Amino acid sequence: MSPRTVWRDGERERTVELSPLGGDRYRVEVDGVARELGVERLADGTLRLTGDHGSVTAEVTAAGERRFVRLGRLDFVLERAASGRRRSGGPGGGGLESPMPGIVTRVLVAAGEAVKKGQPLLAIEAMKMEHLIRAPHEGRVRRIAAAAGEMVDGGVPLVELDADG
Amino acid sequence: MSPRTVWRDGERERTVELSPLGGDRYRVEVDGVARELGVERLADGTLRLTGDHGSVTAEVTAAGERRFVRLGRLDFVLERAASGRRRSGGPGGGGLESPMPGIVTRVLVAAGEAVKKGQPLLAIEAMKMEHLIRAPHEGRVRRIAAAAGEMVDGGVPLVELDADG
Amino acid sequence: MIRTVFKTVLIANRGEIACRIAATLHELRIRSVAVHSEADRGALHTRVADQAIAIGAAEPSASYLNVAALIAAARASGAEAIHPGYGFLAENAEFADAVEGAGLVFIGPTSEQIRLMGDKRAARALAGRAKVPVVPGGEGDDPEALVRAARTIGYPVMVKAAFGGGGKGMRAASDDAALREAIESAQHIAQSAFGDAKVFLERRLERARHVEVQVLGDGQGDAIHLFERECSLQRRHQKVIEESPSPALDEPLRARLTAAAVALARKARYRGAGTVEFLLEPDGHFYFLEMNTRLQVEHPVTELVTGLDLVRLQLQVASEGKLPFKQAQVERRGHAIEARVYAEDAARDFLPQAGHASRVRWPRSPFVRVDAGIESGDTVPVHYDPILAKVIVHAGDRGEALARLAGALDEACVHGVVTNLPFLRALARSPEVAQGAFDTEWIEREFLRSFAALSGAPAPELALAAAALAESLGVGGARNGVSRTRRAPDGAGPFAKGRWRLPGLE
Amino acid sequence: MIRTVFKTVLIANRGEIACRIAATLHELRIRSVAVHSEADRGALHTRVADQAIAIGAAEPSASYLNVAALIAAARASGAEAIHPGYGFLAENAEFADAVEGAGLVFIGPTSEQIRLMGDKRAARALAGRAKVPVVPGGEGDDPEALVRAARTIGYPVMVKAAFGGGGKGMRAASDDAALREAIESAQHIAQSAFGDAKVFLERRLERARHVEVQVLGDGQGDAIHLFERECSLQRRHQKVIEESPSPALDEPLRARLTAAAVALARKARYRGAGTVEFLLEPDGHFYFLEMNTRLQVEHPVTELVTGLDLVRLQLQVASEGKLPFKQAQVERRGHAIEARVYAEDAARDFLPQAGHASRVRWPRSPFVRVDAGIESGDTVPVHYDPILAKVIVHAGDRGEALARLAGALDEACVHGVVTNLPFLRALARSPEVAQGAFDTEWIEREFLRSFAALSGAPAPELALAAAALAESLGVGGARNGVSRTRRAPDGAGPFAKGRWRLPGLE
Repeated sequence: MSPRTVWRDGERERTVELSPLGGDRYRVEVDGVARELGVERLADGTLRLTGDHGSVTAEVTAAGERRFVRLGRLDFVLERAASGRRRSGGPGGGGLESPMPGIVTRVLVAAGEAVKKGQPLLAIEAMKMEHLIRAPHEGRVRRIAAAAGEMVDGGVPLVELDADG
Repeated sequence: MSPRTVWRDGERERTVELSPLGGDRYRVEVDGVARELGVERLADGTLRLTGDHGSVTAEVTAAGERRFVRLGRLDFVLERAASGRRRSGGPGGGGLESPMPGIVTRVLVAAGEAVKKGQPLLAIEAMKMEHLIRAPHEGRVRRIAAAAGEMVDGGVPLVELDADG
Repeated sequence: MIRTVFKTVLIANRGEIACRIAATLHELRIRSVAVHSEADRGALHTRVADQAIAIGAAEPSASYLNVAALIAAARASGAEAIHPGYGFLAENAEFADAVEGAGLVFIGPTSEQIRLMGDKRAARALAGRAKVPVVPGGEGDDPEALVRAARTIGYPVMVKAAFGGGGKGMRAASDDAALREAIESAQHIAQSAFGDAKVFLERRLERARHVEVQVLGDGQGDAIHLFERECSLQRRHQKVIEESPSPALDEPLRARLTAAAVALARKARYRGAGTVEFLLEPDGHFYFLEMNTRLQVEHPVTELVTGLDLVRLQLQVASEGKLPFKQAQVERRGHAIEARVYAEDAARDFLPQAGHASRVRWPRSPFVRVDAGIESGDTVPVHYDPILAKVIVHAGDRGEALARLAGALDEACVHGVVTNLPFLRALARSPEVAQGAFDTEWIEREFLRSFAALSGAPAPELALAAAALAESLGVGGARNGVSRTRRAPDGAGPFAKGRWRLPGLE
Repeated sequence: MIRTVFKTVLIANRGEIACRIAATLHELRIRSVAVHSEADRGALHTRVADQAIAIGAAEPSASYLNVAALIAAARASGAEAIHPGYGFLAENAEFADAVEGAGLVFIGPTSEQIRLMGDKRAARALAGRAKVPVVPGGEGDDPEALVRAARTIGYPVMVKAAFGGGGKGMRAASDDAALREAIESAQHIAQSAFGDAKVFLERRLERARHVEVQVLGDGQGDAIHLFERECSLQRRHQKVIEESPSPALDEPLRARLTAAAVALARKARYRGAGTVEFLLEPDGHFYFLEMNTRLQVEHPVTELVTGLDLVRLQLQVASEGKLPFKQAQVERRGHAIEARVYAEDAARDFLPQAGHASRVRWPRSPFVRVDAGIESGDTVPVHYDPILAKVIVHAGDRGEALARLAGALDEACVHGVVTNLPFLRALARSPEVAQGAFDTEWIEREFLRSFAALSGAPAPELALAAAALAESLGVGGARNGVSRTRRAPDGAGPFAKGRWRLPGLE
């Protein structure tokens, strides 16, 4: 358990360090910049954060690694990251995980097959929209981890691809 | 733990006996009359009860001994009773419990004082309305269990009254 | 889009009205500042506002009636104006003075106007000068003078506190002896409740309706009306269901009634939104009752029929000092009805209720509006007015509106705190309400009896079954009190299929 | 109060539209029967109905498109009529036939009318006979005949599937070669999506708006209109925000457009509620696009400006076979706007989202209506249309309505499933939307870029702080991942007060 947590905010990686100051006071350091905040828990799991000039309610809801954060009337979605490690399925990864929960409708390649960069590997459908998973680079399919008709969650590995053609 | 439960429904006392029949089927006997019901738990704690000709959703919320029951669009409030025992504060009791949560505003008698039937003993206020607790019979105040300014829950004993004048 | 001079407004209230005011402020991009007592820490009105400030202990006198704390909160938050809502300090002239004295804007009339209308005898006198009929009555500090006046105007009469309101301290009397007793009692109550023992007399009107007119004045002598509200469905002088238009007015009578209200508002050079209350006799005669110098609880019915946002209009008048449109531009459409959801047990003499409202669901249907002060999980404290929410509907005509109201009330669900919803549902479906055949005493004179019969009926077996099953399955927060492994007796016991009432299952 | 012949109506749909239909049924005291797939067991639409019947597996083909199961459910529940909602089987002539064949009433037009309007070429021909202008175009099964037609009407052209809809299989082409390719592709998609490869051509209109007219026909040749809806704010032919009235029409143009729609509905002897869609060029020319023979997603804006309940009107026409009022009795008031809340991640190419919506709060303000299909704790399944709710506002004028919409969208909160709420909020506050200066391609051509810049901005530090604090305190369902006992470093580390953005705190 480390007091330092790492978060993904869109393309960014951001860090938070919390230090309780006693009572309901916390020193909170975000990306190296610190503030003191009062933190009050309201009955329904809402937090009231108090700064120098007022307070704002914050509602945080976890869904897997995702955190839905509402500050007053502003909404943000963050992702909890293990310190330093990036998830392979994010924009920085190879795109071979399911980008959304859905149903695999078509498997377009077979294990062992050589594929070109951009070649469709697999189709996943959710809410009447089809999304193609394409090869991020030239390579050879090592493994197909899903079958047509299968329902998958978001972020699940679907295809493993070796870099060598 | 008995499969037989006793409930207060207004002035009435009613009994329910449950017998699981396996799967989601139950035999339910209310006041000696039995039916078979299918019982399905929905995600939010709602029950779907299925009879011979359809199903209805039931939402039950406990608040102390009270049960708020919503059947489709009909609402009922029942009270869980220990088998056979009646609460003293109910319509059958002496009325010397707080009838509602509120603030004791005035204590009008002292311990040891003789009181007439109907005499105001204590005033309790909630939501800008004052309610007088009156002596249900002639008698002598044994004990006053609340002080002016005190906040009390509903059903809390406030005054003990001996029957002999 | 209106441009007010206000960037931040403090709402000196709680519950549904504070939430409702915050909604308009947010829409106008004005920062809203909520205040709260210790008992309201985390309450809905503090969550919907842009900022929340603690102002004192749970007792109203320490918080929502605490003028110094409210002014301090306004200063700390940088608010330029204070909206008082209704109740609490909304009609307190000293508060209005204190607000203006602190250099802030009081969103409401001038303190002089509050003071004038707070003195019911002065208000009656003003109405007389505006040629608005008042109930025949009498004044005087000497009880015997009042008795003589009663003989002149004719018994029965009502004794009312000069600085009272809401029916408090009001007494009826049918002869001299009863009147003398009533005066003494009313003076006593008036002294303790309003700090002034003065009382006055009015002839008691039989089977009268309560019809009020929403007015809006610019504070410089111009005023317009936003039509009437019918508020005769009352229990102990507390309104339960209100509507607009009134089923008791035809167009000529509506024209005379609204003209009288506007005449009074003009005579008072009234500023902002106010309500002129009248008693209407079955024969069509109407009499000025009093003027409320605040936003009314029942303002939404006026909003729905006119399409206007009254809080927005209050802000506009407070900000610009003029009316944003002319009388001819105010049109009404259809029929609106409001039902007040109170935390009170209608089956047990309307005892007020409090506690944890663990499951709350308000209706959400076309043409249904709900102004609510609580959501699931909120607490209803014992210290304040028991109003939880208002269910308001709009429809093409009165019959449709009543059907819509009944449907919406069915959809509403509050678990954890007993409410008057069963009472409201019964009212919305009662034939007398459908016919519009009621006066201010009809609920107590007739309806309560039929409601008692209804609420005393046993719950259907299925409700008992649900309660027991929920406990057995451990849902809804009840302990598991039933063994789940016990086998069913083989054909044993009485089994008379068909003897249960099974709503929805047969 | 209308008296329909129906005592029980089955709703052959799910989500927000099933809930909305149930509300009107309940108000009219008609029993509502919901149907649900395995994935929708316990869904909101099953909870608000009087009865819920399981009809099959999660895949639409096994449940909501399963005609036999729907008819069986209607029979089992004793329903006399079926309301199809929108989507699924709402515009399926075979379903309408099957319903009527089973002796039930299909709440909608006749199957012949559905069939006629489903064939876009036949609908164009009918419009021509009704003297309603159609987009210049060409037909024919031979690609080369279409190429010749394209040269006559002039490039660019659109290739559309004859039995298509919703933009599926639609292709634009600017020259002969591109057109041949587009025809082949469109035929292929049309064959697989609609079971018929037929396509046709239309001249591509530049910067056109989508304006549609709500009509209501009695099935015997009479029809009226309920004014227009402006639906140009689209992304990939999917409407996002709709409003009424259209900011692009003046009264003479409105009169011509609505008259054209009524002429078409009369020519078709149309029965029930329908929508005649037009493309409107910047110069004011309009062309018939297609007629939708169902209740539209965006019907609430018409309801708010006219004060009429369209589902109720559908039931009345289906029940009585005549129109309940005349054209002159339909009046509009103010301005209404709807925003569709979809489960899609606007910041990530609008990828559809699904999952557990653990915290849902819809706005509840005066003049704000929400038609919602989910509440807190509900699941958004992957199998169906991603629409979660519609936020609809009504106001005196368009500027007020937009401010109200923006405010209402701010109040909406969905946690657990990513929605397009940030996209809708940005749209509602965009200057082009305020000016009404947009066409059907404006969002994709211009707005998406500015939205990307907005959504790519870093979250304020306070949001990160809240996420970390919630985890540390164990609220919101996150694990406690932070030690709570560690001491603060004494003055160590960078501490640059004021460098945080603190919405609400400074």
